[in-house]
Amino acid sequence: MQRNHNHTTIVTIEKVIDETPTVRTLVFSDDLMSNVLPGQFAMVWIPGINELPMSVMISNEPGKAAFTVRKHGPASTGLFNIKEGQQIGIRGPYGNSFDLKKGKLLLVGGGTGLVPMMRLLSFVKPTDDVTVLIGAKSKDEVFFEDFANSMLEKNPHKVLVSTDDGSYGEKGFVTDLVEKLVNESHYDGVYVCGPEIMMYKTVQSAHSRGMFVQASLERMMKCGVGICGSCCVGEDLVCRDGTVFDGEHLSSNKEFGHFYRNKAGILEKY
Amino acid sequence: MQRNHNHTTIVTIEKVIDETPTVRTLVFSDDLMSNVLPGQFAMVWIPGINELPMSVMISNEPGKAAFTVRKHGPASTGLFNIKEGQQIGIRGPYGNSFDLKKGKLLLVGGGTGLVPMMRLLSFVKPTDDVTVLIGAKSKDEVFFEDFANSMLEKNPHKVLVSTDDGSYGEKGFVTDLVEKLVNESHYDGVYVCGPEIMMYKTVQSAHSRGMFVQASLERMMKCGVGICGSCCVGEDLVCRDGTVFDGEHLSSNKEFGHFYRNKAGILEKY
Amino acid sequence: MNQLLYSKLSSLFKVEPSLATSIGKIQLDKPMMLASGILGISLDVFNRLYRSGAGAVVTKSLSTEPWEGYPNPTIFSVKGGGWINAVGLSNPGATNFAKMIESNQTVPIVVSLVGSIPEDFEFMIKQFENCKVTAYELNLSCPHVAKVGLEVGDDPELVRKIVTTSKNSTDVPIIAKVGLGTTHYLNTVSTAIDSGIDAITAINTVRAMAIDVETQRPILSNKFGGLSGTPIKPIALRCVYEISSKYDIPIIGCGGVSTWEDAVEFFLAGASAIQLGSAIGDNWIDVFGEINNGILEYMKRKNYSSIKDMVGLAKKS
Amino acid sequence: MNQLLYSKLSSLFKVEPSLATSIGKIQLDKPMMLASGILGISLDVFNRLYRSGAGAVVTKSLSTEPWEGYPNPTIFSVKGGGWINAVGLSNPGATNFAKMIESNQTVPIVVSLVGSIPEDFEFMIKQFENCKVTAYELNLSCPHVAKVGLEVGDDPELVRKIVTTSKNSTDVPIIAKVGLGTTHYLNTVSTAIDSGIDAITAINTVRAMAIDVETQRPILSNKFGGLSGTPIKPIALRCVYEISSKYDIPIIGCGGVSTWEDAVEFFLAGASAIQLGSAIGDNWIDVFGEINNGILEYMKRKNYSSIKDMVGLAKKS
Ligand SMILES: Cc1cc2nc3c(=O)[nH]c(=O)nc-3n(C[C@H](O)[C@H](O)[C@H](O)COP(=O)(O)OP(=O)(O)OC[C@H]3O[C@@H](n4cnc5c(N)ncnc54)[C@H](O)[C@@H]3O)c2cc1C
Ligand SMILES: Cc1cc2nc3c(=O)[nH]c(=O)nc-3n(C[C@H](O)[C@H](O)[C@H](O)COP(=O)(O)OP(=O)(O)OC[C@H]3O[C@@H](n4cnc5c(N)ncnc54)[C@H](O)[C@@H]3O)c2cc1C
Ligand SMILES: Cc1cc2nc3c(=O)[nH]c(=O)nc-3n(C[C@H](O)[C@H](O)[C@H](O)COP(=O)(O)O)c2cc1C
Ligand SMILES: Cc1cc2nc3c(=O)[nH]c(=O)nc-3n(C[C@H](O)[C@H](O)[C@H](O)COP(=O)(O)O)c2cc1C
Ligand code: FES
Ligand code: FES
Repeated sequence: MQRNHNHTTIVTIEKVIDETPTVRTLVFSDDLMSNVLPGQFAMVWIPGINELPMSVMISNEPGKAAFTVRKHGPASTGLFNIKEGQQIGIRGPYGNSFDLKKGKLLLVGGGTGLVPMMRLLSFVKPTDDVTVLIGAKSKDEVFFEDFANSMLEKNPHKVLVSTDDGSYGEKGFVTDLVEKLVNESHYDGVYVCGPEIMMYKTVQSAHSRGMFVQASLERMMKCGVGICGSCCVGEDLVCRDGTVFDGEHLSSNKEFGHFYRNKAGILEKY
Repeated sequence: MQRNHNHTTIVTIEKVIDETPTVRTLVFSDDLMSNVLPGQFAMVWIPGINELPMSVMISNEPGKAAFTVRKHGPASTGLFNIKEGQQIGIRGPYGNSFDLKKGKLLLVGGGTGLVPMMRLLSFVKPTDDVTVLIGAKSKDEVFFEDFANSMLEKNPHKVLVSTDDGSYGEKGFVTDLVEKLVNESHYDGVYVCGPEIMMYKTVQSAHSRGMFVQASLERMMKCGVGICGSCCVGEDLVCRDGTVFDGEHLSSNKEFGHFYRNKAGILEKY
Repeated sequence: MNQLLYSKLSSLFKVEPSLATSIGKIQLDKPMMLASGILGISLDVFNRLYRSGAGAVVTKSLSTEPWEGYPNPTIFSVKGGGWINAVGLSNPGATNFAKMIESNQTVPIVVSLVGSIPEDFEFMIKQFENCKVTAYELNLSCPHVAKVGLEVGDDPELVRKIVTTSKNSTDVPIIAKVGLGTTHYLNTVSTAIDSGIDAITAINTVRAMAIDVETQRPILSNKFGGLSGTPIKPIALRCVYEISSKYDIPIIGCGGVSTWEDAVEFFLAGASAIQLGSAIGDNWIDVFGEINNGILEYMKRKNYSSIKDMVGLAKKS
Repeated sequence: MNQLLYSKLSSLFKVEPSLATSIGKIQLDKPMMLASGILGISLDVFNRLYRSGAGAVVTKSLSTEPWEGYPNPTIFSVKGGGWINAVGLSNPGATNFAKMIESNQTVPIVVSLVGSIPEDFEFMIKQFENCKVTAYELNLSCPHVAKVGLEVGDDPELVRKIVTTSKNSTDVPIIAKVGLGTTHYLNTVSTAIDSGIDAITAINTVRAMAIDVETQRPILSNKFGGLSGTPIKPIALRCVYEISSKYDIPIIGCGGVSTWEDAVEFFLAGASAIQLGSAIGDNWIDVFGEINNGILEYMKRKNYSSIKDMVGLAKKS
């Protein structure tokens, strides 16, 4: 019988990789999750602690998938602290995925927003010319740089890093780098995932120049299936209509880039 | 989506055929029911009246099936009185089916017990030598004689009728005729459906001579799916293990031919 | 009029059936409503649901203050179908919410309220003075939050006071939403009717739970939650039938509706309108349009010109 | 003993897990029981079920006199899974039934009884004096027959008298079967415990109905019936968890069990044994063997030597 993706499945963490002092990748075996599309996410149950939406990270090994989690509040810290051999529950995959164009591509990721970008890289054609921008606060928060390079071995490509404090790569916000690049040349597709303000500026930069741009949004999620309403952005439900939205669509959404809803559902300013 | 055979489906009666003053055939369209195996039955809901187990009768037209009902108590009379254009509910098919042998075959039917026999006829090979025995109380209770003959056009065959009062065909009980026939020659398969005493004697006659014999049993039925228990005969549940049982199996069943259970589940003698 | 004659006449005049319905004084263009707690926190989403064919939307149950609700997991998908949720009535609070919907002129909004004492309801209704509210729905039946919901619905004296106070606070129709609690829900219905309620919504979720066999823990953070969706449909239908057989009160059926057949079953049992929630998790928002179309086809086939032609028909047999 | 050490030891000694369980004084070789009303009218069938892996069989609920039950349709298959039945407690009566099982020495038989007054139960228990009876189960929870079942279970004074009288009539353990009625089932549990009951079975079917949209009639001849099978599992599980959290009484879980995972969920919630019925309609009698095997595999994997190792584990978290 085929697995209903809404039913919680228990998986065992087989490997834990430290990416930075606050970011870890947890690898597990699951056919369904190993084949998700870039932009899709899972609801991840940390037994006794919480359940969180997590983008599904790729793994080099077939039949395996991973989550790359940044230690933040109690829930993500709970996941961060899961040891090899421990069990978590997963359901999904949920959400739509990126529409991958051909040609000159720009991928922009900040923090764990790089996760869907890494999976997107696994779909690019050898003929695509790919630029990956990695934004971080400082040097020790940079990760997936090598991973991105290794995935693009066969492509004409660049992997650029910018840090807010200049401790590694270019100094400044990654969105300044985006603005510079889209000003210099046309991209056939721009893809971004990271902090909302970073996505907002990237979308603006690309969309205002008529480029095809997509962002993978994050919102408070409870159900993941479009019934609880907690993930709404304007009239869109991120879990079901997204997570990926076109720049065209986003530029008419009054909440994107400006407001999010807290756990009580009250609109708050970013 | 495939229909779950347990879900009640509403069908409209398209044609009503008077077989005898007390027996009618009601024809309706239903793919699932048009393809059932001989021996299988449906639970038939007469809205506002009752629900009854009914063998599924064949129809000449593709995609159609029928019930042939004898007017008896209130429930069967309710079905008997259904007019063209009226609706009934059906679920099923339920039960197993006859194991049709090749060669010289003997089919014995009494009353509406002829229904599974008619469907069985639609499966015989042109090379089979088929004898059909029809038992009835008197001349005006005989039906399906022509139907049986027409179905066997291409076969070496005989259709014999016996009436208890001798008003048509041979005089006497059909089971006497069975005894005579199995005494005279070997049959590769003997199949019987009708009043229990008729089935009991037929099974005895054939089984005692080492012939392969099968009977399709009738018992009080409520669920049809093997949970209510009302159709049990010894350790067998007619709706689920049957309705068709081998003579071999039946000869070790202490209730077959002797006892049935009433609506309260009390064993009563035939 | 004779049924045969009627059907001949109506096929002559080709009466186009109307989906409009009335629940007592409440008039809706379409009979399918969004149930409380489902997608119900933003006016933009309400507008979208309305365009998709919902005749009205019920808001999340609002409290006097904002509530965060329970931590995740708050929703569990049951193997046999349906969901168990313990969202914990998270909501922005009546005051914030009223501001959010002030600008609404288009969507028929039913404001769901939850509270512990009559004054809570009085206060909340006041917050909506400047809003176009189609009706209030008093949630007397949430099965998994202490001090409100069922703990209120199971106390007849409190029900009486809450309904009376709410009725005195506004001219807008007031609906009581009941469910299976620890006392007989028909007593709650009866008390609510005696206290002047305008309509009944039946039912809310049914208290339930799920345990993971590998980690050996209840899955929901609150342990207990409310079962919704297909599993509760036969139970909800029986409640609607029981209420409509016993009382003369407009009823909104709720619980496990996901197809037009389900909706028609509820009409036949005595409901004048229907709420759904869980079905959205399976069929997404299109479910409203699909069910509306199915009902229309059915009405054409049966020669009904309006929803009320079929309300309660199953009680005649 | 430390869990790690234990699992090391047990893998050394290869402890073969045992399916035996005890429900208070009731000892069973296997924890899966046939629920009342299912296939339960003949000793031959009981023997067959026992051979198929049922640890015990519960008879149909017996009354003082034979009952024919309701006319068909008595069973309806729900689109979303499960069944609604209104068999109407058809049964041959206690006296006839006792004769039928007199010869039994092999199968652990639990005799289910239904009645309106304490004397009914006293009379019926007397009929079984010459039979080997493993336990009696008092059906205080049939949701669709007047004057018995839930109408009894919802009356605490009557429950007290019935349990007391029954306990005084025999030394055989007595189980009370509860369900969702019009009062709080936990009150029934509490009264039954106070009156000396030996164990609780939870739950019975949940009152429900189905209407056919074409013919516009309730389908069951009795209109209302009881919902069983997968739809009620999350409700039954919550009841078992609630009872085991509140009272120190052996529990038999019942409602919607169809896989070994379901069974284990009930053990973790606090049940010492499990009854099933509806699953037979889908998976036939093999379901007992399949579930037993699944439980054994699970016990091996988790290093449990007996069922009681896992009873109630979900309450620890
Ligand atoms: C589609 C999607 C994909 C995500 N992918 C990743 C990923 O790959 N790696 C990663 O580290 N993080 C990811 N996140 C973010 C993650 O779900 C958490 O929001 C984050 O880890 C902080 O959680 P916390 O509870 O520890 O923090 P808290 O301190 O408890 O909360 C901080 C903030 O996190 C947000 N948050 C908390 N709970 C949730 C929730 N259930 N849903 C959404 N936001 C929540 C809220 O804005 C909250 O105010 C993703 C979020 C979404 C929506
Ligand atoms: C597998 C099977 C196939 C059948 N096929 C046919 C058929 O093709 N044509 C036909 O006319 N009849 C058929 N019957 C018999 C039919 O179901 C009824 O038993 C019969 O019509 C008399 O019903 P009644 O209620 O009108 O009679 P009543 O006078 O009410 O009852 C007379 C007797 O009929 C039997 N009976 C009543 N209800 C049921 C029931 N629900 N299930 C089984 N027996 C019942 C009982 O022995 C009862 O004592 C079949 C029965 C079974 C079990
Ligand atoms: C996620 C979720 C949240 C809910 N929140 C509320 C609520 O706030 N107030 C309320 O009265 N009912 C609430 N309910 C119950 C629904 O309104 C509805 O009564 C129930 O889900 C049955 O309908 P359904 O089967 O169509 O979902 C909620 C249900 C779900 C699934
Ligand atoms: C056809 C049928 C008949 C039943 N008859 C009885 C009965 O006589 N006495 C009783 O206590 N419960 C009766 N029940 C309820 C079952 O014993 C059981 O409590 C219920 O079906 C839930 O379990 P399940 O989901 O495994 O079927 C009956 C259930 C069904 C489906
Ligand atoms: S997370 Fe519940 S609607 Fe999106
Ligand atoms: S008819 Fe119910 S078990 Fe056979």
